Amino acid sequence: MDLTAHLPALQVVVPMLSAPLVVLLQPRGLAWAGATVAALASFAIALALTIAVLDGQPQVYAMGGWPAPYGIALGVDAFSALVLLVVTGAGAASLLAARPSIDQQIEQERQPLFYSAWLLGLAGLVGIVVSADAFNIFVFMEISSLASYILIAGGPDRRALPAVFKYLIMGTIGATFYLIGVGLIYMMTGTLNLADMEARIGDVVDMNPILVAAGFITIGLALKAAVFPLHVWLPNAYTQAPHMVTVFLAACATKVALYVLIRFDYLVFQAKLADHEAQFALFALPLAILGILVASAVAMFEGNLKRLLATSSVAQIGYILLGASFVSQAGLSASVMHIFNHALAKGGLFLAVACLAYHYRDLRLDQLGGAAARMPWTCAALLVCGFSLIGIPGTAGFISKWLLISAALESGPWGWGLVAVILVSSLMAVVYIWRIVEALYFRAAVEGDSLPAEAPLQLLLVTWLVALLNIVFGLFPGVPLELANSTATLLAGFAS
Amino acid sequence: MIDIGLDILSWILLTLGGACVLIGGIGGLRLPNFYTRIHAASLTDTMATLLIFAGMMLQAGLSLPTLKLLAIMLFLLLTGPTATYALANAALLSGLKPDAETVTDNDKGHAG
Amino acid sequence: MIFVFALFLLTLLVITALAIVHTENLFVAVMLTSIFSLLMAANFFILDAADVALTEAAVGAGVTTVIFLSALALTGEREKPRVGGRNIALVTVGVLALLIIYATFDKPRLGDPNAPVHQHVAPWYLEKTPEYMGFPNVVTAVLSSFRGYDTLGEVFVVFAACIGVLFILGVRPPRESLEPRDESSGLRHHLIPQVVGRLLVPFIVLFGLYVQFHGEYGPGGGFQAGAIIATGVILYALLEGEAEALRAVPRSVLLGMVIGGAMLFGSVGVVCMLMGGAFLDYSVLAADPVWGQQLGILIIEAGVGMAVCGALLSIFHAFAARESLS
Amino acid sequence: MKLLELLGYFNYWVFAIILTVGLYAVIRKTNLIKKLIGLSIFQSAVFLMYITMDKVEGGTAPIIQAGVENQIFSNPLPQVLILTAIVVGVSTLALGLAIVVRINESYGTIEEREILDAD
Repeated sequence: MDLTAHLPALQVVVPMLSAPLVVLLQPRGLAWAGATVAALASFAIALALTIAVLDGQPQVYAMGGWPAPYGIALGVDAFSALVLLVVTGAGAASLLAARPSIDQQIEQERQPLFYSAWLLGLAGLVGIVVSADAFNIFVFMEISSLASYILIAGGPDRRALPAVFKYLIMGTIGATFYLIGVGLIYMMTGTLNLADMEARIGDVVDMNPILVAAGFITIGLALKAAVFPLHVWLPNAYTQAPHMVTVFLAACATKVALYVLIRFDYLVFQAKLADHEAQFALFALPLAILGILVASAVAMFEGNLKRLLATSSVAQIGYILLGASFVSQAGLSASVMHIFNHALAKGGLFLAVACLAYHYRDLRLDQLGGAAARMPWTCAALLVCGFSLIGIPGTAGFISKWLLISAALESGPWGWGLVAVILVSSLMAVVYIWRIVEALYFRAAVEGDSLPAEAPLQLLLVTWLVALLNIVFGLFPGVPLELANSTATLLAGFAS
Repeated sequence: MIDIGLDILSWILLTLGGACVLIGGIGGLRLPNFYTRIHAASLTDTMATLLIFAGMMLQAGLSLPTLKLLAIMLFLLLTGPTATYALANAALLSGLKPDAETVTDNDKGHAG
Repeated sequence: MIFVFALFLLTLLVITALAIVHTENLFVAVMLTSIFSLLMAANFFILDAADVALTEAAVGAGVTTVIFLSALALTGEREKPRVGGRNIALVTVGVLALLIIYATFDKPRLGDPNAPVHQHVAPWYLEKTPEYMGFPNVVTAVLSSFRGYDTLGEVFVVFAACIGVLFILGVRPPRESLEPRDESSGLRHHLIPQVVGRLLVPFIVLFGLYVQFHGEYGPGGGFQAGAIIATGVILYALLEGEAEALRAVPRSVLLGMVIGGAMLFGSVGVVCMLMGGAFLDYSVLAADPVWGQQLGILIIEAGVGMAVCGALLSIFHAFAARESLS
Repeated sequence: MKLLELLGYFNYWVFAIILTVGLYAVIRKTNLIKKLIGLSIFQSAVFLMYITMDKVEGGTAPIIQAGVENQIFSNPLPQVLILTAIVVGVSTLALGLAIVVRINESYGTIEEREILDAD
């Protein structure tokens, strides 16, 4: 076997095995360098996998050489390739920029442990995405969760601790619910491999345990993904985390849980499950709409910049769920596209926040007056990503909003109502982004000097890179759109 | 004939051991205070264990399980009294007086 | 007969769980949790899961209790009663219970040989293990080879917990909480526990090693062995004081064990890849695939044992060292 | 084997009860350590569910003895999964307790109410 055949395994193994080594890199800055190299390598692997998938070769890998239902299989198709790009891209970009901000927030002697946890988080998320085995997903979910608890607990404020404790409790409940669901399915089908499960579930699909399992898995993963009423852990955790950790987690952590949710609901339970459509129409759709509206409304009145953006994440998760809940090809395509675009927009926004936070300790909006004069580049990048979040034409966010609206119109007689929801929430996004802009650009500095004092170049360059990507993918959405479309074909092909 | 004899002997031992457990249990519930109660509890650790294990060893005959049972019995005979000692010692250190007159029925922190 | 016993154990399990929730003394709750784990282990044994029973007894009843107690020593023992909010909790929980009981109605009953779990996948493991591995314990075979990747993931979960605890407790506690330290650490002044304990420690470690290397033939393996050896060292620490235990096995060695164990496991996988197999495909490690499997399993079990033992001890010491600071 | 049949469902019911008792403690208790204790009960219940399904009538632990023909073995797979899950559980617990210890140091309490009031 040549190296390319090993890519799916290497994707996980590279960051995972680098994590223990990073702990050993005690001298100043080395741990960061080691972690960044590993993250970049894993991004390169993700790119290579994506190219292979675009060539029409979904990758399958048998761990330990054991054939599929007996051993653990890894699989990379269009959907996983896209999510892999998001996860490894977020990991690599945030690590690249992380050093100045982390040096401010984490003591030097604790940094090797911190970066090691970061790599573990990356490995866990990547492991979930490439895995084709239900229990294996649980194991890697726990790796990534434990790593994110560690990362968030690194937050400088003491309020990080109760926030992370809440996350730990809710995350563990979510994972355990998922485990119960997997156990019930295993009980009825005798297999853990997702493809095999899908083949065998048809015979038992109307039995009580399978229906209950669908419930448990959906709720468990919804907890992990911070779907609307189960999102209560998210705003605090993201607000209190170290700034760069927020960049990383906000860009990809919840999306991986959504990825598993969509995979389970479409590939494993599929249309064969009784009331499959109803499950979406009655469960996911209202939650998505409520999530979008409530979270956007809350964000409009939020005073802390970081918390505002974290709350808006809950609304954005609602968009992704909304697209998936149409159970149509267009809806899925919009939803998958939004996973990609939201990662770009929110990642860029939080990067800009990290830049601001380099000089502003207090991130309440009324303390940020005059920031545009002091940090013009940072604020400009924030503006670009903000536009993308709203969905202004020419930015990446526009593409997915557009797809979502056209999918809503196709979805049936209620389509206009859904379009109204999307438009109203976009208006709300305009309001909260405007509040940020107003604070940065049009308010006088609270006190102190207003000399230009930009964030460190390392941080700023990565921020601008992401901001530019927002525009590039807004104008040329070719590759992600192609991946999203083939994902939709793949998923909807099963559902219909 | 010897087999039956051994069988009967082992059952006698097992029954006696069971009786010791029962007495220990009743004692733990009925005796008036902490120190007298651990007397009863330690009966379960020592006498009952010894009898039951001897009975089981007779049942198993000369084989590997007997050796294992012997090892477990030795382990229990070592740790049981030590645990009882540690318990009594901890109670003494925390200020509970070994006075036969005191009745501590409502030992604090009891689950009920 | 054994089923009557199982019935009894299960009932006891429920009672213990209720008692744990009911009591307001956290110390009592922790001790009851330990009993709960032990009952659970006995249940697992009745249900033919010897390996799991061993792990639950060592990890659940042993190590977990010690970690809980060392955390309790740093916080408080009493829980404050709470008023209100009961109904919401009861409703949530009630819905959950109904959901599960609803699910039981189509479940295959206990021990049904025609249940899907016994028809698909599992027979393959039972059939192929002697052929591919050449040793009798199927659980070890599945754990370390057929699903070795899960086990690798699990070692990294333990690794994550270890670095997490070190990272989180790596902050010095606030100065004002410093109090003169109680010098009578350990049980040094208590002759009987000390003598008995000293007698037992070597045997516990020996038993741990037996479990480690006998895992292919009987119940056991790296996890159980790591946990058992860790409890042996923790017992030593309780007897002689934490400083003495750290002198015997210093922190750096423990961290080295965790990193080394995880890397050992991972590098076996990489070596397999370099020798032309898939990741963790041990059969390429030797000319004879069966030997290769056995060699690979031996090494990775050693890695698992090292990592688990090192991680549990590092976690224990992180809490215990905290104790001496505050 | 009427008893076995009864026990077959009894195991699942015990699973349901322990699961709910654990979750109740997690939701209702405000003491953070008590929450973690509840969480560990909650996870233990799932272990019971998995192990229950591995049992086969007349089976023994899946350790193949040489020279014995026609043995029935219980299913090894759930056992492997639960071995993993047990260690995952204790890892989460250790991390949770470390956080609780830090909370106690910075807030001086481990009651959720008082922590919320403090900020």
